[in-house]
Amino acid sequence: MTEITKEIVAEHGLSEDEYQELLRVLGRVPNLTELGIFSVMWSEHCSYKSSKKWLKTLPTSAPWVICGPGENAGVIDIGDGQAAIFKMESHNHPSYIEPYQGAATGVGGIMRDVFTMGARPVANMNALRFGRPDHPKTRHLVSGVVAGISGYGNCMGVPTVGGETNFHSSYDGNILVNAMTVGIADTDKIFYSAAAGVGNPVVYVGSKTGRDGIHGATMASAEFDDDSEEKRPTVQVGDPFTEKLLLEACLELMATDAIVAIQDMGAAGLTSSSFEMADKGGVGIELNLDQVPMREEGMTPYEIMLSESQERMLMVLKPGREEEARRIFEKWELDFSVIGKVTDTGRMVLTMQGETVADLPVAPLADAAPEYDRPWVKTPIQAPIRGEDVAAPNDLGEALIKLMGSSEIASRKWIWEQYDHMVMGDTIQRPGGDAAVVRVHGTGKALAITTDCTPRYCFADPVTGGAQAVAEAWRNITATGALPLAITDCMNFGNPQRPEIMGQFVGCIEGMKNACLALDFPVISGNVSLYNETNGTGIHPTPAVGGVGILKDLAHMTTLAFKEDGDIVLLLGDLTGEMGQSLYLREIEGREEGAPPTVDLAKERKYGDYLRAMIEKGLVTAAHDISDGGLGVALAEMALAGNIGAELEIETDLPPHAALFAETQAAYVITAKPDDVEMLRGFALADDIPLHILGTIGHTDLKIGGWLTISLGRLRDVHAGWLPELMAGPGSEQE
Amino acid sequence: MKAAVIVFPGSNCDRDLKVALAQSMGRDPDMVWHGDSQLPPTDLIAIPGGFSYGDYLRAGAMAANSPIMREVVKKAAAGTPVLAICNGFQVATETGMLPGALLRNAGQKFVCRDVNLLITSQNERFVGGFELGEVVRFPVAHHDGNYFADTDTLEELEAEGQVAFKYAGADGELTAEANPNGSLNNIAGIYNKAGNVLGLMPHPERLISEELGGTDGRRFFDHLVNSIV
Amino acid sequence: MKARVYISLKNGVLDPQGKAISHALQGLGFGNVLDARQGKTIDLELTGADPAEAEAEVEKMCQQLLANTVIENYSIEILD
Amino acid sequence: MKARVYISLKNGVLDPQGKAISHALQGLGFGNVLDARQGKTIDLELTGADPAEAEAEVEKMCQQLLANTVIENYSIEILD
Ligand SMILES: Nc1ncnc2c1ncn2[C@@H]1O[C@H](COP(=O)(O)OP(=O)(O)O)[C@@H](O)[C@H]1O
Ligand SMILES: [Mg+2]
Repeated sequence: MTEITKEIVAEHGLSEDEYQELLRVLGRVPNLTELGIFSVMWSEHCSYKSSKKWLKTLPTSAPWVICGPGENAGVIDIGDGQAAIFKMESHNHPSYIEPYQGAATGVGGIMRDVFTMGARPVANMNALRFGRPDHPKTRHLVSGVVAGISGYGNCMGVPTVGGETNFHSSYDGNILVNAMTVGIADTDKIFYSAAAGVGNPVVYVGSKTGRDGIHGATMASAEFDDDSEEKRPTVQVGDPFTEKLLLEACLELMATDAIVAIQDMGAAGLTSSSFEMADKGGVGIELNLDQVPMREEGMTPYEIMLSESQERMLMVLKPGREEEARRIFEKWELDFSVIGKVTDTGRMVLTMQGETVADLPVAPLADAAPEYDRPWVKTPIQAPIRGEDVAAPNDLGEALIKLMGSSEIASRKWIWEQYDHMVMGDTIQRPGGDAAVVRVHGTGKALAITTDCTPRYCFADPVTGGAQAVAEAWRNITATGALPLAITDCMNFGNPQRPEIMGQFVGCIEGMKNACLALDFPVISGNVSLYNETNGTGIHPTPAVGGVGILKDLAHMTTLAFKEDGDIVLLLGDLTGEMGQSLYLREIEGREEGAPPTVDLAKERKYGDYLRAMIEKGLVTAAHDISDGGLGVALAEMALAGNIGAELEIETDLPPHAALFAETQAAYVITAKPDDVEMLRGFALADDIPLHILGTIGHTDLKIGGWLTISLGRLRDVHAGWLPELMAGPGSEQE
Repeated sequence: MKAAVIVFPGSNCDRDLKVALAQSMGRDPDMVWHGDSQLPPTDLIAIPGGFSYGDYLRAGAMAANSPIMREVVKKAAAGTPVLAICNGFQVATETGMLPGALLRNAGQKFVCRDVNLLITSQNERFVGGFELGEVVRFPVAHHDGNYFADTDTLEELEAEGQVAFKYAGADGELTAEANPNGSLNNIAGIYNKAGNVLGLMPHPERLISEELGGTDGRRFFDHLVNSIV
Repeated sequence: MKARVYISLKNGVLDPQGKAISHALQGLGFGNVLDARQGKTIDLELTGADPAEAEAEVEKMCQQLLANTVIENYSIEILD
Repeated sequence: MKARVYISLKNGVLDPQGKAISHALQGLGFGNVLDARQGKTIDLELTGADPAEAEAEVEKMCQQLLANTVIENYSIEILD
């Protein structure tokens, strides 16, 4: 028996206080397996010990929310007896170590979260943050991550329909890979994780358990292992084929009524899945570890409980339904094993080879999980930068060209062409627009899906940045004509034990909360990833937001592409000329400074609701919100998407570069048929909504009177060229 | 008319193909499990896209050895029309129903996008709905679509009119840029000698309505169904 | 008993992976690389103790599944 | 000069391809297959005539590009 020393406790990431608490709960010294289980349960990842206090402040309910945070994924009602189930999750660290497998298993993990709840995944998204483009590792990481997402998602046959990609030096040593999955289920066929029914069988299905990803504990356990083979891999390898089988088998079993509860084995594998199921159900669980299907010989209880092997699920079945379930899993050539039963003891009892190897109280262990109120300081706010404070460029046209070919704005086609974004036959808006639109199979309605966050805003002003992330997601959904319903989030931050970082977290949450409330856009699921630091430098705070909305009728949908010669271009909203944190400032002036643009949530709501109503009336032929790069970039993107130019005139008191490139919030560019403009203006006037005519669509140049004239060809070259050129350099080869 | 869609573990365009066929046929095709050794009576066998057996070892290799494929090969030899799309095409070459092989894309990457295809031979049953020399648009989505055959086979394919589709520019020009995967002679799809088996990498079932962005696929299936009935 | 199967592309079959690898190596400054070809190995763990029998079995496996003889060559090595 | 690099997954790393191959072989009636692991080979054609130098160069190539040392092992053979 291994003696539990201070070093072993420390290697398990438990603080002195936490270990004392453990002793109190348990009433004795734990054995190594028990210590491993505690360390996992009380890790930041599983216990949310630094973030819980603040996460609780986010709004999570609305009449259409069926299940908020706390389950594997959140659930909303989308009408007609159907629900959308979705969540976003990070796989940052593994993706940095091994980009292909790290990203692939991230995708696999998030899909399991969604189909565990009874949904068929219908769309994947990915929010990626890489270091500066010329960092020596960037190409390798981009190519590996994209190939990994592609490799897993494509094989699963779930379309990857969108995402976002940023490059910034703050991610040089710590990239972010956030994956989101959206699924659809019937509202009366949603599955939860609370175990119930004393005596019911606990069943393991999927892949066998190997020594995959036994994390920080690796060293500790290696020391106590007699056959010290080679150093164990801490990276898991994904097997998308097995996951595809697992998906089909689970959905087949879910069509019966044999399942009482189900939970995927994600991070912390069998430990967290079994504890969560027992804790939620207020029951005990007894597991016989000899029955766990194993890939390798001589695995210890410690290894079995902490393994992060992928493509596995744990279920509680109704009594007597084992054989029926077994037949389904065997048909799909998957392992199936009854490994235990539900008990009324409130304890988790693990046995192996006739011996009790762990015996832990479930509720006390869960209840005693640490929760910290970490000290935090408010992020100092910088002064706004107005147009007048910024020198005018020599040439407005060249400035726009530079922005269109910059790392933040350039087309991501190189990425999404590697993703099968059409499989399942319901992708109505492919990547490249504001939000992806995916039809609900067999109906005339659709989901609009987007991910958004502008980390440089969050870094400059977390409260504004947090609100902006939510507002932009809401706008992107609105721009398609859809009604935004709810969000998931992935809170990526640095070390929470540093008060400045904790202050960023607290600020972002506050901003998000304000926006969610103002926009009726609750948080229904999410994930927190802390300690994203290298050498003491944290990443930009990155609260990635994944939004979902509903289009009740596909007949009323818009895209951002300019449609037809003669359509009128209008600006919905006001140009504020706020230049702080703009890409213009960064790309043209080389400055990352100032306060980010103001987020006026009342205006967001009002202007967005107006736009949606106008789209529904059929008065809008194209719509695109203003974000990175401002009005100029928005216009250029619409022209490129439609392959038609425009002749425009912008009347403003602002300096031209501020009018064109300030990243004004709560604003859209829309187009309409000439005959409909009066109606649009009438509705706008009645609601006191600013709507300005900018000009007319036509020809092959983007022409802004007195300011610039650029051919679409030139715009397309820089916009389309940047990423392929970057990736053509060395280091980007794929396996 | 009756059609059968073969389903392997890892198939993932089976539903899409079913929807496309049903739209044109007015009834659902039969979905046939790879482990079955019998095909229901059918006028058309369709092998869908996806990643049968994860595309492990070689794309299509394991599926080619499944019990149902023995039956499919027999039926094809007896003249039943077979439509093999994407992974289905890979399976068909692995069984020997179609000559050549599909290698890793020249660009190494999975590629998903619309491509233009030149109709390069007249096969009334499969492409009678299009003109010879017409350019149609279907999407591709594959990692291993780089068509290879030895020189003799290639010459024979061309000479016998067995090349069904070639990747082309919008104006029908056969350029390297139009070729998404490095296929020899820009080949996107081929027939067997008898002309009753068509294998192609692009996915006609993905463009079957205006909502989805195009209807060339719809035209393809409508004609196929009409010509078989 | 252990057997190893080597599978390589036939001469004359374009090897995109090999090409990418040599290109990448040259890009990394390995100017001495003239060409690269990628192949695969499959290591099999077999029951039985007769090497000749094992080889015959593995030969059958190659023909039926492991290699695609349209494009690939294979060779078999019985390891112990 | 020719060199061959063998790349295989480290022990304990899941090998989905190998798993599927052994499964498929068993399904085809090769009951004697206990396990399969898939690896790859890279055959390099190099300039220069010094085997020791070549090996040192290939070693660098493996570290920098050819092998993913997080999950893979490699070995080098100089063929002539
Ligand atoms: N990693 C990615 N995967 C797939 N699509 C992406 C990715 N990154 C960006 N995109 C797509 O590129 C387009 C532009 O992205 P972005 O500039 O973030 O849009 P917006 O400013 O409207 O939020 C969107 O359609 C988005 O879905
Ligand atoms: Mg947008």
